[in-house]
Amino acid sequence: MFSAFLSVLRKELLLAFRQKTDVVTVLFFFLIVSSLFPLAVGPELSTLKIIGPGVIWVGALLCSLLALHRVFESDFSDGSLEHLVLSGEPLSILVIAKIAAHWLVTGLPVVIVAPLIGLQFGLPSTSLILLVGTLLLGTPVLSLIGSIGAALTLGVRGGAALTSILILPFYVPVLIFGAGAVVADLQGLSIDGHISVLLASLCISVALAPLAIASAIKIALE
Amino acid sequence: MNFWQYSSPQYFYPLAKKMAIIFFVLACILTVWGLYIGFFVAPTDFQQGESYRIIFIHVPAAWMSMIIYLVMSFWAAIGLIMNTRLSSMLAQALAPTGALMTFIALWTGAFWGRPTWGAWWVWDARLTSELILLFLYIGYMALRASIEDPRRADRASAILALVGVVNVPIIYFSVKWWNTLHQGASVSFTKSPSMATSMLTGMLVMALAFWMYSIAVSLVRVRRIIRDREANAGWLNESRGAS
Amino acid sequence: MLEVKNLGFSRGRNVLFEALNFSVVSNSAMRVTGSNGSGKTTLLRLLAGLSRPDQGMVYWGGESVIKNYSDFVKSINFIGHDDGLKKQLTAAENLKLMLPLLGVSPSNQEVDSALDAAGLEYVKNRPVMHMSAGQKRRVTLTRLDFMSHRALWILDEPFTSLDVAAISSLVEKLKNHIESGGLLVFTTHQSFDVIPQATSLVLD
Amino acid sequence: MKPRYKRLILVVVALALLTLGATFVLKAFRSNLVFFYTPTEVLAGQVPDGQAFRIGGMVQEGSVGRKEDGVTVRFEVTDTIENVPVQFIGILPDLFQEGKGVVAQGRINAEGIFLADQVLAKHDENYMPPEAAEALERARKIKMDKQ
Repeated sequence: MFSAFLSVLRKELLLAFRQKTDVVTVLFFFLIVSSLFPLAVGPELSTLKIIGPGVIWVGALLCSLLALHRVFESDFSDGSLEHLVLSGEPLSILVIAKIAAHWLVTGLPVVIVAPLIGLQFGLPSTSLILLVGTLLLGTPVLSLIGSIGAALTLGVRGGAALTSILILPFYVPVLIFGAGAVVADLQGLSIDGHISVLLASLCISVALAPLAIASAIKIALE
Repeated sequence: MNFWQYSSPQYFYPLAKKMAIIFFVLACILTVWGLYIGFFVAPTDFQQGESYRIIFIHVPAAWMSMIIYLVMSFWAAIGLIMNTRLSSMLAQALAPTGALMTFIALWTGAFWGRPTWGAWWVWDARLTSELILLFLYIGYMALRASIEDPRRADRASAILALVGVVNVPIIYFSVKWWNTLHQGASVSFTKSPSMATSMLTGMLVMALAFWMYSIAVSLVRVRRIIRDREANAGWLNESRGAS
Repeated sequence: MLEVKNLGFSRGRNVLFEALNFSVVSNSAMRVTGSNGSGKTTLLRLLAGLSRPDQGMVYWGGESVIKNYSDFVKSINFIGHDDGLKKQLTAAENLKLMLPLLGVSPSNQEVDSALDAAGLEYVKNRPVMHMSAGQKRRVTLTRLDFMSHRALWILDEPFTSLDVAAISSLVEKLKNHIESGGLLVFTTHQSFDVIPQATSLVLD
Repeated sequence: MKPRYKRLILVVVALALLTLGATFVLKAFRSNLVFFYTPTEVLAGQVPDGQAFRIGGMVQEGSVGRKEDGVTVRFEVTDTIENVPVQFIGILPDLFQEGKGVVAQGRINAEGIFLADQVLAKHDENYMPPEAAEALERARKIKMDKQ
């Protein structure tokens, strides 16, 4: 079980390494989208400081959405997805390996770049640390929930747009509490509640999302 | 009579027609009765005046929006686990009515909020989670519509519906869990209703009317779905003359 | 023994087959033929437990393949329409990362020599996207060398895109498998009887 | 490892994660994720400094008054323990009444006056005819007089 998990993880990472442009595209998308807001809203730092955490979180959310359709789509069309089922190992474990790899190459870079964009919005250093922290907790949840949508729409026409419709409602709590934590901290409020919600959604989505994804994949393969 | 035979579309199809007619008639009677109580019998409210009367539409619609989602997920799950066609069709038939109820609840809520709270819309937990419910219904219907193979559509949308079930308790309990602008529940299982009797009667009659309407319209819809999906099964052409 | 009892499957309104019954025993092979869209691939996917039948069931050693799936897959070799090769990776990388998932972990030398034996020594370190269809098919078929011990081989169009030499070497491999007690189910468009001892199932 | 054991391990891990998730959910409910703050919280400094927030409570009886300009309204929000003065320019919702619920959005100034941008009336889940409400009110008064 563990060796199968590792071989899936290694394969995904090697593939991402061969296709660096995909990773770079997502990252540039994040940078550009987040930089559009100061241009549109105006350069006033007090305004930017308030909208900053929200903008960065929405940017991270859109990046996650942008990268999602790649999680399973190419594996579905070239037959690799069948191999996951034919391995006889629990599909949900292999699914976690794929999502972990996906998060490492699309989610983690965004988390690392986020403080740079936070500086553009004039966020103080404590907020930047908190921003990285909430993104570290929240972006894996986005990848896990998003993969449910990606698996449900495998091989469906208009899959990418459909995935967004299916998944965005489920992103809302993560967005509210992720960005909310940073804003609350900026206002000198307690953030225990926000962090608890993020941790709870991480635990619950790690436990349940792979099951939903595994059954969605089996349905798509039939 | 074998009760289980009605789990097959073939036997359910004619039964659904008879039931739909009965439920439609009941819905009409109850609506007239409920609206009569609501607008002529129930007194003016001591704090909200006449504007509270929107409660006779708003509360039943909001209840139905959540109940229909639960029922829809239940049938979808049965369809997924037991592989029974009719239950998936029922889930499919319920979704548009659920979306309509959610929409009505949001819309009448806005019209109620403006005169009482002083705002069409606020981003509090009850309102936001009800809005998400509308999006869930839309997502469910969009997923169904874009998958050609009905069997796959049944099962994929069932998974989506089940994932969305977490939202229903959040909506219902949001007014208890958080300090929301939206008031708490007037009717609950644990305490006696905090409403005047005639107001409560009006609301419950309207809720019953909404139930009847939802059942009737879903039955009509399920008949259309059966017609579409079982078009090549011989029994449909035979029974068409009869029903 | 592979047994199919009362198997039925339909796609949408299109009934592919109904009440299908057959069995394949050790030391024997079955060839599934039929026109395009007759359900050959679907049947093979049902045999491999990748799809669930609408009616009936597939049994392996007397047990339903769906029920004991993780045991069942350990005794089959399924090669489908899609080869599961990643076009950005080389043939050797593909095999080295794919095989552990399927339950065997060959060394680098073993992979290299299997690819050499398949006549791919000059292209084995090229990304798969620069290979011809026949070369890709050969890469896929080398999986059989690593998993030859598995009893039931289910191959979908194994001869497609292969040249004469590759076909005869594959036929040799398949015959060896049958003679050493294996079972084989395959589909083919080829009109000639590549495996003469195979019984024939015609879908229409 | 037998498939049965694998499945068992996975189920145990999933259940452990769900339990952990549930404890975090419960923890979240105990902390204050709120739509509005009460006057006590405001005076204790548990609110955003220099930022907009919402304050909620009852309108203090007899506190509502208008300034000379005729549009500026002043009233006090109370949670029966503490009071916070609120100033608002604009039209109040119909249900705004002394002794009833209110939620105001705005920020607090240096003098400790809450400058509201928006005032929302929060009504409760009680619905009754005016006569019944009067009767209740009379009963309450009598009870209080006796005390």
